Formats: sequence, structure tokens, C-alpha cells
Amino acid sequence: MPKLTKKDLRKSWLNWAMYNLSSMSFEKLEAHGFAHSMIPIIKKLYKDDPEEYRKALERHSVFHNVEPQVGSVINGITASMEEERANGKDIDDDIFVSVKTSTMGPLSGIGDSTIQGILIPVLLSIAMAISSSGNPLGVLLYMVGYVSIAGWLSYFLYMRGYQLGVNSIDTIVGEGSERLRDAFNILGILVIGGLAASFVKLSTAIEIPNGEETLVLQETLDSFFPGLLGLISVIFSWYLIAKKRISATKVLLILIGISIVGVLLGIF
Amino acid sequence: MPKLTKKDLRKSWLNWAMYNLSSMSFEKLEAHGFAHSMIPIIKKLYKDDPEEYRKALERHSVFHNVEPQVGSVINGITASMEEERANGKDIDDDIFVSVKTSTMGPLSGIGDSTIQGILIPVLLSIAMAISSSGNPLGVLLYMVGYVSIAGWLSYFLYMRGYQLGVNSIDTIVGEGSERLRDAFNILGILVIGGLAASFVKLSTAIEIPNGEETLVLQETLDSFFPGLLGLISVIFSWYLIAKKRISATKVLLILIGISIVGVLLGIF
Amino acid sequence: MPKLTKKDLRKSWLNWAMYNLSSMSFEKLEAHGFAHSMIPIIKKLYKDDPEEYRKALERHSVFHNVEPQVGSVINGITASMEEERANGKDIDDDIFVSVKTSTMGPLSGIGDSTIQGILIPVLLSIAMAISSSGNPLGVLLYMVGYVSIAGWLSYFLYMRGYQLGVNSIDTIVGEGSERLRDAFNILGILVIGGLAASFVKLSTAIEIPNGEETLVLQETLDSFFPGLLGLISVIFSWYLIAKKRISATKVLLILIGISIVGVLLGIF
Amino acid sequence: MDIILMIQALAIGIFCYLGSVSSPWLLGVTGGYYTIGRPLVAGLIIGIILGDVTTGIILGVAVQAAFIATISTGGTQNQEITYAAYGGIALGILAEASTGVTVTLSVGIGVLGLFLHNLMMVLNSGWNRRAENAAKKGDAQGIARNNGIYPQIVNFLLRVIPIGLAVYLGEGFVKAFLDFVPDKVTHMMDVLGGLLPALGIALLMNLLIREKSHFIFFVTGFAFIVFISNNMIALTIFSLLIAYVIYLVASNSTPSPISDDDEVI
Amino acid sequence: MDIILMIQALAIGIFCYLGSVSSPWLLGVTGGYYTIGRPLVAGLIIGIILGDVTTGIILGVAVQAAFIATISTGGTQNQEITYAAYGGIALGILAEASTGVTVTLSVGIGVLGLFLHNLMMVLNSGWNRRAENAAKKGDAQGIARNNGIYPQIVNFLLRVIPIGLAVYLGEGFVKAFLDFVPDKVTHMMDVLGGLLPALGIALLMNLLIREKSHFIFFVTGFAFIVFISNNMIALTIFSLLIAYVIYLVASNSTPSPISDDDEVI
Amino acid sequence: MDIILMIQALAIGIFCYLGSVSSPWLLGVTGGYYTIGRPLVAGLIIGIILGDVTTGIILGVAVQAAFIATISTGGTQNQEITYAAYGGIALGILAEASTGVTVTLSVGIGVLGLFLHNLMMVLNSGWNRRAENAAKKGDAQGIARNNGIYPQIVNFLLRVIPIGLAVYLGEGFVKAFLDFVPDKVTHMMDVLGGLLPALGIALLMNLLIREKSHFIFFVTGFAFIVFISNNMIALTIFSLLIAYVIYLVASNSTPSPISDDDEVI
Ligand SMILES: OC[C@H]1O[C@H](O)[C@@H](O)[C@@H](O)[C@@H]1O
Ligand SMILES: OC[C@H]1O[C@H](O)[C@@H](O)[C@@H](O)[C@@H]1O
Ligand SMILES: OC[C@H]1O[C@H](O)[C@@H](O)[C@@H](O)[C@@H]1O
Repeated sequence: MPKLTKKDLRKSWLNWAMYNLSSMSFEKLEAHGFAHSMIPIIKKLYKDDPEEYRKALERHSVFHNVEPQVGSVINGITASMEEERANGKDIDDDIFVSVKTSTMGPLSGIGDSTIQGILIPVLLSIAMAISSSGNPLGVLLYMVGYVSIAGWLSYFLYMRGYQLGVNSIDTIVGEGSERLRDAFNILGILVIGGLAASFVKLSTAIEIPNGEETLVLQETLDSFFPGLLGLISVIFSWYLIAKKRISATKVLLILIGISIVGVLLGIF
Repeated sequence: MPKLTKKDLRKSWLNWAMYNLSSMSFEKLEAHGFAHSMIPIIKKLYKDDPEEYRKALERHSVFHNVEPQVGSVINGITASMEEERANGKDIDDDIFVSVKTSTMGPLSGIGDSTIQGILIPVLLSIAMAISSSGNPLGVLLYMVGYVSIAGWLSYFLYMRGYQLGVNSIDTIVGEGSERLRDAFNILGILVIGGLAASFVKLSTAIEIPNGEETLVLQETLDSFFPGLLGLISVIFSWYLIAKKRISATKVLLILIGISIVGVLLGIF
Repeated sequence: MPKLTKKDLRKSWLNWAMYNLSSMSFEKLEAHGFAHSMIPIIKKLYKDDPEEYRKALERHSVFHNVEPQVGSVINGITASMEEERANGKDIDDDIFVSVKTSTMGPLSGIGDSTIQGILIPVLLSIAMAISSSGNPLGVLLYMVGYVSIAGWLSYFLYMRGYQLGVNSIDTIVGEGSERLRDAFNILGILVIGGLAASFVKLSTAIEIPNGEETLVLQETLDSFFPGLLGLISVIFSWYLIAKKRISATKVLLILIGISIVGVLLGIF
Repeated sequence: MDIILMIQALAIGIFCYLGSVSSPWLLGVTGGYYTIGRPLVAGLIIGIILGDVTTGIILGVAVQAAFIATISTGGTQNQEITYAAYGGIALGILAEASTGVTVTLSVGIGVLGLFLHNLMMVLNSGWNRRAENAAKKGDAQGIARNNGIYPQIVNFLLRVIPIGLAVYLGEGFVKAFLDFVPDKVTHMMDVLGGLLPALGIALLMNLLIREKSHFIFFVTGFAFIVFISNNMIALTIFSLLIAYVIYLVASNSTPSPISDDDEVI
Repeated sequence: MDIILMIQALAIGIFCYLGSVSSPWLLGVTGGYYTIGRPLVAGLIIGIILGDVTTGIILGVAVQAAFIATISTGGTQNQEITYAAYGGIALGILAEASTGVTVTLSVGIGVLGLFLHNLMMVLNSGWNRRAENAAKKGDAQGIARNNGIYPQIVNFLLRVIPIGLAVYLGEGFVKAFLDFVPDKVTHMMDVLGGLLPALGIALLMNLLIREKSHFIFFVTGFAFIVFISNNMIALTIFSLLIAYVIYLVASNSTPSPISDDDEVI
Repeated sequence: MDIILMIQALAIGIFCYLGSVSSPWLLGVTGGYYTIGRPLVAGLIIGIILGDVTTGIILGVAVQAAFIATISTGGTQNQEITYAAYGGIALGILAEASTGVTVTLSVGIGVLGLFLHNLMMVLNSGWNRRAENAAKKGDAQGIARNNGIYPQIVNFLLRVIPIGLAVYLGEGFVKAFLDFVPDKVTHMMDVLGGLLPALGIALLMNLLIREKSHFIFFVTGFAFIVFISNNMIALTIFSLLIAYVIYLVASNSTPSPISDDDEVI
């Protein structure tokens, strides 16, 4: 009865953590990164059965793509399923495929938005506040903070996935988790609203003569809605992308154009 | 088959928007304003049938009263119903009456509180902040802002009412809309709480000798609850009106009395 | 038909309010305080029946413990039940016991946390803000404020309990009241979070040399999370008590230890 | 000199008419009552007419604050805001009165104005009868005239004459009065100016607060401005959030009429 | 001089007794433990007795801060707040100690006081037995005396004697001690004063926090004070709003015991 | 001199490689792309390499602000942040450019970098085919090499060469360019630096906002920072509270599929 040791699992996790995107291409993305991660598992489980060994390698070389740090839970689940299969349980290729395809989407959604949309920007903005005048402490804090949080998360999820096996699928894609993802979604929207306020900066240079005094328009705006122009810029960009389906690069060009024209006209 | 054109509808809306309260009396309020608004519709639909023409004019000359800007949706609905009737559908006077009476109440409730209780005070307070030292920009902002929002709303609701016809009644008085109105209600209460804090100003002039120093009571109050006396004044006024059923004019007199007596006693 | 007068009830309440804990011991706590409170009731109801009189005194001398001010409702309920019993209704000792035991727990829970956890600290913190530089006004405010609120509450609940009798049990322990208690619980947690922020004060004295300048660590902490060390201290104490089951006295010693060692090492 | 003031007084009276609740000419209440009729806007207009825009606006802001929450429902008003605004601010500028005095003037004129407004509504019953008859006869033109035109003559006169006269003649009275008035009284007027919005807000509360628990929202709104951010836009945004959450809560519960289940089964 | 201090010490001891948790005379805990017994109030009273109200209140505020969240449940306390308050503040004034030192004195006396309080509770068992017997005999007077009067003699002595002596004799000790004490130690006491409330708050948390998610509320309350408005009233108002919304959420769900539906059907 | 700059340029190129999204050596994206690859961290590293840590960090903060919300999903990126960071900041330090200019440089280099990144992904298809064959043959070593090692050679060259050259040769160009550039253009660059985060945030919004009502949350987050507390931690805590309440609301409604009741019965 082949059994996976802690060491096998660690090796498999490390292979995933390092090599998940190392041969990324448009058509296969993390396919071979996933296979790479399965090598220690397959070596242990099928070392005496070259055909199964070969088939297992092939089985895990298909298209795969998920947020890598959160997605390690799939590798853990797959490892536990391979172990069961090697021990006689009837798990055919279809099941492996469906486990991966059903979890990739939700995990990428929550992973990308939570990690790239909340965790990283929030950590960065703390670090930037500390380091704004050149102090390295903030930067070091970010480095240590992010690596330990994300590294631990990735490891923890792999091991958790292995422990729970296929049963954890429901926790990931079930109704309960959907509610949780919706809540995280709202958390994300609130936080990026704040990011917009913190980082998008636009102010007008328009001054309106008013009798002897001049009215500085930006001051007037600030008196009832600071950051209003920034908010408009963000919503305008979102409108171009989400409603007009304009590509990010084109929006970049539009923003450049606005900066140039706005300054030329004396608006900004 | 008589059909209403965009032009007829525009004329009807304009008649309503202008003349809704122009002959307001205690017993009929917007009755003839409503009839006035129906003239272009009736002229087009019943131009070949003097008796129907006459009856239609009479039908719409009964008591009517609704917040005029939000209420334009009823005119739109009525126009569409008249069109259907002129085209042979069996719609008798009762239905016109019940459509109006069932929608007047809810629409006035939401309309009065949202427009007079939220929209106008909030716009005004922004404008006042900008104009507080005499700058006309705030005033102009209010004028342009309010007229465009309320003008658009009134026009939009008329046309929407015409499009949806009788079916829109449910959207106005149904359970879903009740929840919406409850939410608007809460929005309104929150906003007027803020209005109270912004505009009701009362401070005490009492100073308590304390050893060599004197204690300025207002400063002490401000240290733990700024605006407390204003809050008490508002709740007191509300109590007189809502619980003691005292008329607004009497409350006005009471407030005048308080100002006089309070100053004489050195309290304010 | 013996009937309780307002005077009897007032006496009974006063006895409770004064003597609830006056002979408190570990094993009986408010047992005799409860009996003390029942004396005026029993005297009136059973004055012609010495045996019933004796049994009643004994019946109310059993273990009892509840937050005294909120708990007065139980005395009121019991008084009304004794009255019914004296008037012939069949209420045996078991019912008295079960009324007390089923209400003591919930009432103590809500009473202790609301009064000692919210009401008193909030009133105190207002008073302290006013009196922080030695002005007696804040102290007087607290004294008058607390005594009138808590005194009224205790009296009101006693009388309410008497009016509603056994029927009020459901209001106290039923599902609806559980939701209410849950809400108060959350209120309490929010408020003590604020208390922690207001009163737990810990700041580090560490300074990190950074080129020619020195970095004052506390300033850096304050720039992104003021009060962070205080928050950590509280959560640490909570962890010791709630998770490690360490007694309050030992936690006190640990805090003393931390103060000493921290200062010696130059951390605080 | 007289002539100029007369024209100015007339112009102010006309604007007071245009801003009245039943004047149709500026898209009804939209551009009239709710725009031209607001003290803030009146301040600008009167300032332009009398040649002192800055003072006009400053007094407009002060009077607007006192009348921030006037409300007109079912044809009744708590104060006639347009009379108050045009009469009070104009006299305030002319008599060089302080903001406190101007607000008090406005309140007084508003009370008198309410009588005139109600008088107009009573007189309108006559035009109404004529409009009814026109309807019965199928005379659309008659409706239009008796609804839209004739009643406006009354409304016009009831506004232009008293306000015009008040502005034309009032300056002297007010100034003389102000010379006599002791400081205490001025202070009373200031206090009153700060208290007045309480009335309008109380009427709004009466309209909106339907159960005790609603008070939590009122006090929260108050506390937001006082403790957190003195900005009505900020409050409006947070209020939207709270109202939305409450809406979600209500939506999740009501669609399931569980209490009726028994019947169903 | 001696005599005056003796009377002062006695008076302080008596108030320490009146503010104790089991003293009945000021409407039980209402006017006693929760009013007279609070360090803030003790500060005022001791200040009056010793003739320095301002210092008394300032030290009272400091000690109160350290004991802001003491809690007594089921007869057990985490610190004996009344001993702590009366002993600590009185010695603090007499020895002209800093707030940090006064707080530390209070903590120490509070720990000793807890032993005395527990001793009283043990001794009360004796009175309890007598009250039980009275009940069995139908002797109402006996209950009243053995519950309300006799135990108070013990309580009185256990408070007035030690606190009186401490105040009377302690001044010299404390002053001498303070002369020796290096700055570092004073600083430690200040640090401890800031840390102490953590204990009481942790006990309150232990009482209130029942599930992990409750931490969100705790941290929100903390963040409100630290980031938004350093005002407990403001926090209380917003907490009421949040608690009310949570209550609405819970109300909408639970009234429908859907999980039981199966049985019903 | 030349030699030193060459070594510095090389080192910067190597870090640009180590921070790339597909570089495995620092625990994949965890220590690489999301740590070493961030402009803030790049600023520190470049500062150390070029001997001016303070300037490096200051420019790192500026570029990080412009790229605060870059996002990589499904292999696509809106800008190649690592090229942008290492190329832009290094040239910024060397040419003593202002933060506005440095940000603009970064944006330009990021656009070019995106082409190179996409080129690498195209070339990786070749290695993928080899890895597939290895899998078919049961050759685990072949998979490991063709996934983990060989593609990195391409990635290394596509980063080290262009960034190394840019740093080595670019200083002069940039300086010369800056001498010519009028103030207006510098100002444009500053404006652009402030506008840029809007793009990334818009992409995040596109990912997260699924219905109109979600806008309430976005605007609330914005308003929180602008009106209430300019602190992202504070916002995160309050957002957690709000998200938790919404979660409670959702939990209470959905578990009870009441609309299906009819079927059940
Ligand atoms: O209440 C509805 C409606 O009634 C009358 O028509 C007027 O007072 C309007 O201002 C109000 O909107
Ligand atoms: O816990 C309920 C109750 O228990 C004991 O009686 C005392 O500690 C009281 O202070 C407390 O309120
Ligand atoms: O979207 C999921 C995932 O897709 C690709 O693998 C990369 O863009 C990752 O950065 C991303 O997390």
C-alpha cells in the first residue's frame, strides 16, 4: 500500500510554489507547472508500475490555470486523490479533470481579487506611508509581511487540500462559499474605492476671476468633495473598459491624451 | 386608429410641468392642472368625437394631488390609457379614478420626503458651503443642478409612465416598491439627522464659577457632545408636533418665546 | 382576599435594592437578600396563616444570584405569584424555583455586560473627559446620572415584573429576547473595543538609528495604526484568559512582569 | 432716486411672484418654487437688483439656513418661504441689517405671507368653478385659461403689491427700528435664527419617523455630522449604504410569507 | 495634627465601607459600589476630606482609567476596586505621588483588598446559617438582622480598620519609599498604569465574545476610537446602529423555523 | 567607471528577471513577482545597487503609486510592472529625474516590456511541446527541465539584456532629453502619474463590480478615505464589518429555498 509521506507532500508543494508559471504560454499556462508539482507524488505512488506512472504524468499535463498561491489547494486535493487511486479506489481521469475545472474559476476569482486587489495594495499602502520619505522600514515590512502571509497561505492550503481530499470541493464551490466569495467581493470593492481615493490624484488649475479676488476652483471642489476629479477619472476609465469594451492599452493612451490636452488647455 | 405622437406627449408633459398647481385651491388642488395636461392628448384622440372629447375633459377635472415632479408618471400612464381606450379597449372612468387615487399617496410620500427632505436640502447645503462668503458659484450650481435633475426626472417619469401604461402601477405601489420606499425613508431620516446637526444651532451662555476660573458650560458640553442643545431643540419640537399634536405655527411661537426668555434669563 | 398594596411592593423593592448582597457568601450569595425582599409581601399575604408564613420564608431562602439591578424583575414576578397563590391559585414551590433558575442566568448575562460593560464605562469616560483637569462637574454628572438611571431601572423592572407576573418570563428568556440579548452583546463588544482604544495605553521607546537621523518607532506605528500596542496587549490578555485559562490574578502578575522587563530592556 | 428704488422694488416683487409655488412660468415648481423661490437664490437675485451681490448672497445663506427644511405637502406649508425670502433679504440689504435681524424679518414676513397665500387658495375656488363649467361644456380653451392664466393675475397682485410696497417703504421703518433695538433683542434674533430650522426638521421627522427604532437613524445622522465629518455629501453616501443594507435585509425576509404557510398546507 | 489625620483616615475608611459591594446603605450597589465605590467618585470624596479637591479628582481619573473595566460576576471580582480606590488615592494625595505611582499603589492595595473581601464572604457563611434557621422558624426579623445588619459589622471592620490604618500610617512609608525609588521604577509604574485596563477589558471580552466573528466588532470599536472619533458617545451611537441592523437581520431569519418544516409536513 | 555602471546595470537586469512573473527562484510569484517585482521593493534594491537608497525608495514609492492596482489574470497583464519598475526607477536615479518623469519613464518601459513578456509566452509554446512529449514518454526529468529550467533561459535573456542595456546606455539619452523638455511637459508627466492608477483600479472594478448596486460600496470606500480617515487599515477594518453584515444577510436568506416549497409539498 503506497503512502505519501510529509516529505513527498512538501516537495510537491514546493515544486508547485516555484514552477507554477515558469513555462507559461498563452495556450497551456500552468499545465506543466501542475505536472511538475505532481512528480514527487507520482514517483512515490507508481514507482513499481511504469504504465500508470506514465499515464499519471500525462494526466496532469493538461491545461491548468489558477491563482497560484490560493490554487495550491487543488494540488493538495489531487495528491490525496492520486493516493486513493493508487490504493485501489476507482478514480478515473474524468474526475481529476472535473475537480480541476470546477475549482479553477472560483479560486482564481477570489484569489486574484483578494490578493492582488486587497492584500497587496493594502500592505503596499501601509509600507508606502512609512517609506514615503525614503525610510527602508516600510519596504522591509512589506517584504517580510507579504512573503510570510502568502507563503504560509499557499502551504496551508496545499496541506488542507490533501487532508480533506475531494470533500473539500464543496467547501470551495458550494453555496456557502459563494456567499463568502460575495462578501469578499464587497470587501474588495470597498477597499479599491479607498485605493482610488488614496492614489488617483487629479486637480484642476482653473482659476475664475471674481471681482478683485480670484476663485481657485480646486479649493471650491475640495470644500464639498475632495478628490472629486479623481473619482470621475476612475469611473470614466471603468466606463471605457466595462461598458465601451476598450482595451487597457487604449485607455492608457486616452489617459496620456487627457494629461497632455488638459495641461495644454490649462485645465490641469 | 388615433395614435399619440412624441409631440403630443411632450406638450402634455409641459402643460403638466407648468400648470400643475397654477389654480390650486384647498378643495381641488391639482384637479384642473391635470385636465390642462390632458388637453393635447384628448384633442388628438377624440378630435372626431365631440361627446367623448367632452367626457374626457370632464373625467380629468376631478380632485388630484401629488408631488408634481414625481407625479408626472401618473399623467404618462393616463395618456397611455386614454390612447388604449380611444383604440377600443374597454376602460371606464372608474379605472382612471382608481389608478390616480392608488398612486397619489405613495408617490407624494416618497416624492415630498425625497425631494424636499433630501435632494433639495443636500444640494442647498453644498451650495451654501461654497457661497458662504458671498461667492455666487454655489448658488449657480444649485440652480443648474436642481433644475436639470428635477426637470429630467419629471420628463423621464412621464415618458416611462406612458411606455409602461397601467402595468407600471404595480411597480409604484407593489410590495417591492414598498421596501424601496422604506429604504428611502431611512435614507431620509439619516440625512435630516445630519441637517439638524448642520443647521440647528443653540449654545448656552451659562458660565459656572469654579474657584478662580470660570467654567464655560458650552465648552464642557462640546467636549463630549457638540450640538447637544440643538439636538434637544429638534427632538423637543418633534415631540410637540408629533406627540402633543401642536400646530407648526404654535411651535414657531414657542421657539420665539424660548429665544426671548432664554436670552432674558441669560441661558442663551 | 389578601391584596398587595403599592406600599408593600415599594417596601419589598427597597429591601431588595438595599440588602441584595449584604450577606453574600460563596455558597448562598443573594439567598437571604431575596428572602429579605419577600418579607413585606409574606407578612401581608400570610399574616393569618403562620404555617404558610413560615413556609414562604423558607421557600425564598434558597440560593439566588442575579445582577441585582436588572434582577429586581424576578422579585416583582415572585411577588405577583405569591399573591396569586395566597388567593388560591395552585402554585407550588417547584414553580417558584424554576422561575428563578431559568431567569437568573440570562438576566445576569445581559445585566452584567450591559451595566458594568457598557453603561458604567461609557458614563465614566464622559465624566472623566470633563473632569480630567480636576473639575468636579464630571464626577457629579456621573453620580447623578448613574444613580437615577440604575435606580429608576431597578424600580421600573420590579413593578413591571409584578404587573406582568409569570407571563413576563417568556419576554425574558424567549427567542425574541435572545435576539435582543445577542444585539446587546454586539453593542457591548463594539463599546469595549472602544474602551480598549481609549484606556489601554502602551507605547514603545525604541529608536532605530537610520543614517544621521533616528527613527522613533512609536511615531512610525502611529502613522499607520495608532494604539496598535494597546490592541496587542488586550488581545494577548484575552488570549491568556480565554484560551489558556489563566486566572485574572496571574494575568495581573504577567502584566506587572511585562512592565518591569519591558522598561529594563528599554522597549517601553 | 425714488424712481430707481421703485423699479427695484417692483423687480423684487416680480421675482417673488415667479418663485411662488403656483407660478407656472419657470417650468412650474421645478424652476420656480424650488429654485427661484429658495432664499439662497433670492439672495443672489436681490443682490443683483440692488447692486450688492456679496451681501445678498450672505444674507441669502443665512435665511436659507433658517428655512432649510420648510416643506409643502398637500397644499399646506409651514411658512411662506418665498415672501419670507424676497421681503426679508431685500429689507435686510436696504437697512444694512445683520444676518440675525434679516432672518427675524424673514420669519415675520413669512408668517404674513402665509395668510396671503392661503387667501389666494381661497380665491382660486372661483376660477376652479369656471374651469369645471368649461370642462362640462367641452371647452378646452376655457380650462386652460381658468387654470393657467386668470388665477395668476390674483397671485401676481398678491405678491408684487405687498412685497413691492414693503421694499419701497420698509427701509426707513426698519432702520428706525434698528436704531432703537437694544443688543439683547439682536441677540434674541440670532438665537431664534439658530433655533428656527428645528421646526422644519421636526415637520420632516413627523413625516418620516414611523416607529421608535427610526430614532436610531436620526441620531446616527446627527452624530455623523457632529463627530465624524461635517459634510452632507459624505453623510448622504453613508446613508445610501445603510439604506441599501436595510433594503437587502427587508428583501431577504419578506419574499417568504412563511407565516401563511399554515394556511397553504 | 495627628488628630485631624486620624479623623480624615477614619472618614476615608467609612466611605470605603459605604462603597463596598455588600454595603446596603446607599440603595445597595446602585449608590454604593457602582457610585461611591468608583475611583472617580472616590477621588472627589477623598479630595474633599483631605482638602485638595483638584488633586483628588485628577488622581481619581487616573486610577479610574486603570480600573475602567473591572467586573464583578457571580460574587467574584478581578480586583477589589473600592479598597484600591480609597487606599490608593488617599495615600497618593498624602505622599504627593505622581499618577503612575498612585495607580500602582491602588493595584497593590486592590490585591490585598481582594483577600479581605473574600474573607468576609467566608465569614458570611456563619450569618447565613443563622438566617436559614430564622427562616425555618418563621422568624422574619431574624432573617432581616442576619442578612442586613450583623454581616455589615464584619464588613465595616474589615474596611475601616485596614484602610484607616493604611492612610494614617502609610504616608511616611510611601514618601520614604518614593525618595529611594529610581526613575526607572516610576516609569515602570506608568507603563503598568497604561497596561492595567487590558486585564479588565480582557475579562469583559471573555464574557461577551462567543465566536470568532465577534472579533470584527471588537476591532471595529477599537478602530472607531483610534481612527475616526475619539468619543465614546459617538461610538455608542454607531454601535447602536450596527447592533440594530444585526438585530433586524436575525429577526428576519429566525422567526421562520424552516428547518422544522419537514416535521410539520 | 564604465565597468562599475556595467555591473550595476547587470545586477538591475538580474533583479528584473528574478521579479518577473514566471521566475521560479524566490518561491515563484510569492517572493518574486509580488515582492521583488513591486516598484516599491525595486526602489530599495536599485537604491542599494546604485548607492542612493533614499532616492531609490522615494522614486519606488512614486512609481508604486502609479502601479498600485496592476493586475495579472489569466496570464494577461495591463502593464509589465517589473520592466517598468527596474527600467524606470534605475534611469530615474541615474538621470536625476523628478518623480513625475520617472513615472512616465516607467510607463513607457512598461509598455515595451509587455511586448517582450508576450513574446516570451509565445516562445514558451515550444518548450511546452517538449514537455508534453516528455510526459507521453513517462520522462519526469524531461517535464521538470522543460517546465522549470529551459524557458527561464529565454526569460533571463529577455530581461537582463534590454534592461541592462537601457540602464547602461539610457542615462545620457534621458538627461539630454530632460534638458530640452519644457516645464509644461514635466507638468503633463506629473498629471499622468496621478491619473495612471485610475486604469488599474478600473480593471479591478471591472473584475469585482457585478451589479449596479455595487457602486454604493465603491463610493463608500472612496468617501471613507476622503472624508473620514485617510488610512487604508481603518478602511479595511470597516469594510470587513460591512462585508460581514452583508454575509449575515445573505446567509439568513438563501439557506431556506422557500420558493421551492411548493415542489416539496
Ligand atoms: O404633498 C403633495 C403635494 O401637495 C401639494 O400639491 C403641494 O403642497 C406640493 O408641494 C406637494 O408636493
Ligand atoms: O453575576 C451576577 C451578580 O453576581 C453577584 O451577585 C455579584 O458579583 C454581582 O455584582 C453580579 O452582578
Ligand atoms: O487569473 C489566475 C492566474 O492567471 C495566470 O496564471 C496569471 O495571470 C496569474 O497571475 C493569475 O493569478
